[in-house]
Amino acid sequence: MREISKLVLVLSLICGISAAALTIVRVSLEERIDMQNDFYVRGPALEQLFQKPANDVLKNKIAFAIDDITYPIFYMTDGDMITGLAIEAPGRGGYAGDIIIMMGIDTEAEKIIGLEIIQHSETPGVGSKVEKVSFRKQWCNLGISESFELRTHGGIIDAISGATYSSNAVVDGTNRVKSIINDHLDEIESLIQANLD
Amino acid sequence: MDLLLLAIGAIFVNNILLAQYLGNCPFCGVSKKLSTSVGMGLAVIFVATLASIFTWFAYHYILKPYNMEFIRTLAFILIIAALVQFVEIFLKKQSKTLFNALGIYLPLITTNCAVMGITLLNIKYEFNFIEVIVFSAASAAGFTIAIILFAGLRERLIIAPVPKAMQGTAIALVTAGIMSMAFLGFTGMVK
Amino acid sequence: MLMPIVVLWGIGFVAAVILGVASRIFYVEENPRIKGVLSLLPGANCGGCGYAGCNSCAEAIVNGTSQVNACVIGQTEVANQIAEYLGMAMVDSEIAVATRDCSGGVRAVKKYEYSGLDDCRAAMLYYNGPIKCNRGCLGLGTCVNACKFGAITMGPDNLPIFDPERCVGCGECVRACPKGIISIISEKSKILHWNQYTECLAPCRQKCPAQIDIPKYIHYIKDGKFKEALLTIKERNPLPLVCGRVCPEPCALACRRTISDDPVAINYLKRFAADWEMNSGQRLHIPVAPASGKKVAIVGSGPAGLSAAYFLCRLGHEVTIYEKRSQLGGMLRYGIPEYRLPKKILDWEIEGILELGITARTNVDFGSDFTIDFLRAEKYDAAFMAVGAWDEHSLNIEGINLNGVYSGTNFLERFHNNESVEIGKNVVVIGGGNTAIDAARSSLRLGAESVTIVYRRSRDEMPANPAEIIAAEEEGIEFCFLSAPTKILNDNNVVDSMEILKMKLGEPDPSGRRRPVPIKGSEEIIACDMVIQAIGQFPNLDFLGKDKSNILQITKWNTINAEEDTLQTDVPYIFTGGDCFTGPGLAIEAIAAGRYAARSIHYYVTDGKIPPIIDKQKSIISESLHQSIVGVAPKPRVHEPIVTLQDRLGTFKEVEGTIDEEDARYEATRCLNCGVFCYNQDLEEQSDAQTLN
Amino acid sequence: MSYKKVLLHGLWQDLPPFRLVLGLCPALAVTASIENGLGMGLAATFVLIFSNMLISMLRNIIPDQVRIACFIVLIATLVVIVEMVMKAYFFPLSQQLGIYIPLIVVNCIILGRAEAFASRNPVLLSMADGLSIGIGFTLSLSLVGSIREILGAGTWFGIPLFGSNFEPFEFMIKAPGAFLCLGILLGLMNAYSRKRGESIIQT
Repeated sequence: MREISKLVLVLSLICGISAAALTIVRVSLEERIDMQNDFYVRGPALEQLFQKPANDVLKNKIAFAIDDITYPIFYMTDGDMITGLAIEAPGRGGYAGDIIIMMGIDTEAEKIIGLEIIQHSETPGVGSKVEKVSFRKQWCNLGISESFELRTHGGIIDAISGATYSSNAVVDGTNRVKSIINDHLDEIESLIQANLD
Repeated sequence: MDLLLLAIGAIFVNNILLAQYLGNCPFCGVSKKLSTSVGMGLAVIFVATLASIFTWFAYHYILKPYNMEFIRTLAFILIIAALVQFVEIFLKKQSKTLFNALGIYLPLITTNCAVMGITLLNIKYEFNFIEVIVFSAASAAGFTIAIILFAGLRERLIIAPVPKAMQGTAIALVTAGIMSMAFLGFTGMVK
Repeated sequence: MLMPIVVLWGIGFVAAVILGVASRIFYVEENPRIKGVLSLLPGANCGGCGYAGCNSCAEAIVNGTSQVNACVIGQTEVANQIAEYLGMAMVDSEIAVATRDCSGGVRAVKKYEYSGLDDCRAAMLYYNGPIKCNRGCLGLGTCVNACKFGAITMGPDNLPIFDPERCVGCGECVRACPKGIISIISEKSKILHWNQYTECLAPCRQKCPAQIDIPKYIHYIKDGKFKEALLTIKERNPLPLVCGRVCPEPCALACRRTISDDPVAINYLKRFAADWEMNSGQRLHIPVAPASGKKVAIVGSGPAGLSAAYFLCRLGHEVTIYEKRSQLGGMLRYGIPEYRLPKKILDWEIEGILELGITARTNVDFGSDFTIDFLRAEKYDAAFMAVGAWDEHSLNIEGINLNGVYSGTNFLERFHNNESVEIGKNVVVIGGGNTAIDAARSSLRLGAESVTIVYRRSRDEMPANPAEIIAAEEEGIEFCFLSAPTKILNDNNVVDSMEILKMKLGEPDPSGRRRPVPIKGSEEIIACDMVIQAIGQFPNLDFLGKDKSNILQITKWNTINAEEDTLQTDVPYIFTGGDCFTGPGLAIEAIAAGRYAARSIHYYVTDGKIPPIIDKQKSIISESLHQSIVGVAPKPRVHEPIVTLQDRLGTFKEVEGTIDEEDARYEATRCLNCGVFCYNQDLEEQSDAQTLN
Repeated sequence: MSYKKVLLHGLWQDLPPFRLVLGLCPALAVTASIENGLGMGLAATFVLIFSNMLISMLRNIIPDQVRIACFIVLIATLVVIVEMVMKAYFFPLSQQLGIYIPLIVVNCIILGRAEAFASRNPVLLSMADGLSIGIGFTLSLSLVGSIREILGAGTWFGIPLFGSNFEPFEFMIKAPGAFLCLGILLGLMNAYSRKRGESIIQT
């Protein structure tokens, strides 16, 4: 019995101390990790969408939560006016998990500026073709009120041949962004205003 | 149908040994004899599936809700280590036959990156429970198929007139390379 | 913030509790040695060793199926620790070295007309296994390639040669060889090994009681490798100088050359090798295993005692010999006359055995000076009783107690002790064994005018060595065959003459010799003034009666009772062997018994139980008995130098000499290098060619 | 056991993953470029040094039955720290190394050294051993990474070496290339050792 209690004590103590050490490291690095994540994962996409250095845009960030999903939203302003938004959303139904997309929207022209893929785990060479410009540019300059569907479902988007799942996931992500813009634009704008003040 | 594709993808296209490079230490060590490699392969299927189920629950019901994803590595390895050791102790007492067939390979599995890798991939791909079972069993089956094929090759390889310096692990690695090339042929079979 | 700590602590706690409890509930008894080795192994369970994890690897190491250096992580450091651990637990800690136990000659390779992949295993697969001989080297050298240490080379005769310096005993060659003729053997396992029916054994090797690898040492002599030859002999026989002189060569009877020629002069060769060492002035190094910490007492220092002491010492045990007489050697010293075995030579041989680290205490009589209780008090782990057979059977005839009537052993022993022996003019020796001949020849040398040997059967039935009989005849000893003494007549209590009764040979008795049947009324009187009776010996076990603590049982043949398979007596820690167990026998049989006892004692003191020998070879393997030998031309046998008759008489100078190197190497070429099925016919052509040159 | 010997043994005599055939997974998986190889090697070195240190410090406290579990927890803790530090300061590298960073936990080298060396040697010596094996591992990984990157992509540290006409053998950065490259390197190393007459055990 003594033996077992020593065994239990040592193992659980080591676990506890390890966890404590990890928590401390985690707390002290958390902010930096998030920053790095924004910079390297979203930065390039934001640069593409807004044609501005990533560091200028990254700080303009709000988080909008709806239906248990948190959507990170970046914005561009001209004085007090909001000129553009970049909304990140998960596209469900990919072949290997979610495809995270980011859609840029010109709020004045109510048009889509561009679509970027932030993160995916699709099969290289097949599903990964969603990253290709030829696929993504199909969204450019579409109005935000339009509905996005694959051509096979009667829409206007050409799917990548052999990668219907991946294409569908991207479409799903863009539809989420569209519905947020259509239904909650006011709330988002007020959040941004609050952030600006 | 989706699950079948998932399984085929995990076994052939993304073979855990030859395409993902996981579990290579036992791949080289245990593949010297066909019989040992069969035992090892079956043990990996068993433990990988079991470990995936446990870690999936731990992740989705404890770690994720409390926002503790950062300790998942620690939690997973602890769960795998304890699980494997428990199964070993249990089998040793309860069934000598089963222990001799599978149990003696269990200690190898604690430090087998294939098992740990499968549990991590489960999380990465955000599978649901059924998918986790199918994926982990299929990945481990991929490991088993690869190691059995490889052991067969190696048994014949001893007879081959290999240059002295290349004998042993060196020629085994080259052979594994050629095998992995063959597996490249499956790419694109499942999208 | 606290949550992660609590959760991980919780997982750790639960895991530890489950494991702790499980290890209690599902506890399985395990070999502590496996556990010990496991604790030394790195425990990474990487599988690099080819075993399924450290546990399996530890098991393999303890069971001897894997080497101590199996672990790829641990390397030398861990290997040393394991070796040390196992060494203390007294498992073989010597380095085992690969050897080839069958050559198969050039014959085996000729069986295959094969031009495929240059690999033994491929050749075997192609022909669905070996063609006739299930052993024999194919000579394609797969073992050479298999060796990672460069310890194997292909010799000129297409047989692998092993370099013990480089061999680490990894066993790769054993696994590579499809014919199973390579084995990994340590010095210890060589000593502990006994012939098995499943092995490829030349007939001589089957016949030799000590199981010396005769073809191997002859082969070495042929190549001029006398050191290796002698070491091969000493793996089985610690007394080659003695045996080279006194052994009646049972092996030569089995020599396959006898089918159409004289047998190989095996004993001359053995004597040559042994004398080579003595004359070189330097003793060969005999490997001795690390000390085991076990003590063994040997009672009696005859061939059985010396042999057991030698082998036990080589197995790493601490050995003490207790001897009743003033000098070691037993019957070898006191029973064999100087002219056959010079004492100087015996001394040199015994000295070499003692130098291995054996203590000898002389002039201590078991029973009166020390007892079984004493051995126990001295903390001996085992004892070996090899007291020999020193008592002479006595004829139950009139006048046997007269002055001038001696027993053979007593007679021989007396003048070795420099006791005065008044030798008669006309000496009669009764008996047909070696003792009788020794007594007769000794008497002649001491100045007897005539010596007569009285034997109740004919010359063919005489159990003495044929060579001895011939020598006795040459020296002028008279033989009176088919005669049994009936009474010894006296004149004033001094032997005067002896009455004998003539015999004829009847039906064979159980020993196969024909029974002598007296012829009525054929009494004769022969004149004599001294009678030596040497009609057979038996062990003198009176000392057992003196020892109050004795619990040893005695058989109805007046020998010590013991298990035949283990030589273990009724007292588990006491073993016996040699003449006191079997009754009088040959020196080489006693030497064999010494090693057999050493094996049993070794297992008894280390493991506590003695494993039986599986498929132990007891009789000649029937396949090895050939009717004819094809292609072998007769080839004259060498003769050893013999001292001329004039020089022999009156002195105890050694009669037989040792052959010289040239003769030895020639005689070695007469060996057919036999296996069970095969023998080397081709050797003939080669040696003929050599002779022509 | 001298410091010099301990410090040097990981560089040739026990060079992982060639002499010590351990840690093959990272050696194969992350060596598509030298940058990744170097990063992985350094991460493993860091973990090795400190895991050896911690285990050597705690070697007398840890009970035998839970030895492996305790070692793994300690190693895993270090690995997670490395993972977080990498994310915070070398984000692109951490993205490329992906799940192979957490898999350092099950890298046999680390547990192997912990067991074979740290659990029976004093702290400083154990750290020296970790450093030696770690540097050896880093060098090996960098070498394999260099070869595969140069041949497979025509670049080194991302710098193009051969101009635009060079058609890289893409095969080298895929899985088969990794196996082949490692096998041939091991063969060359064996050949060299044999030539020098070193007594080596080719596994």
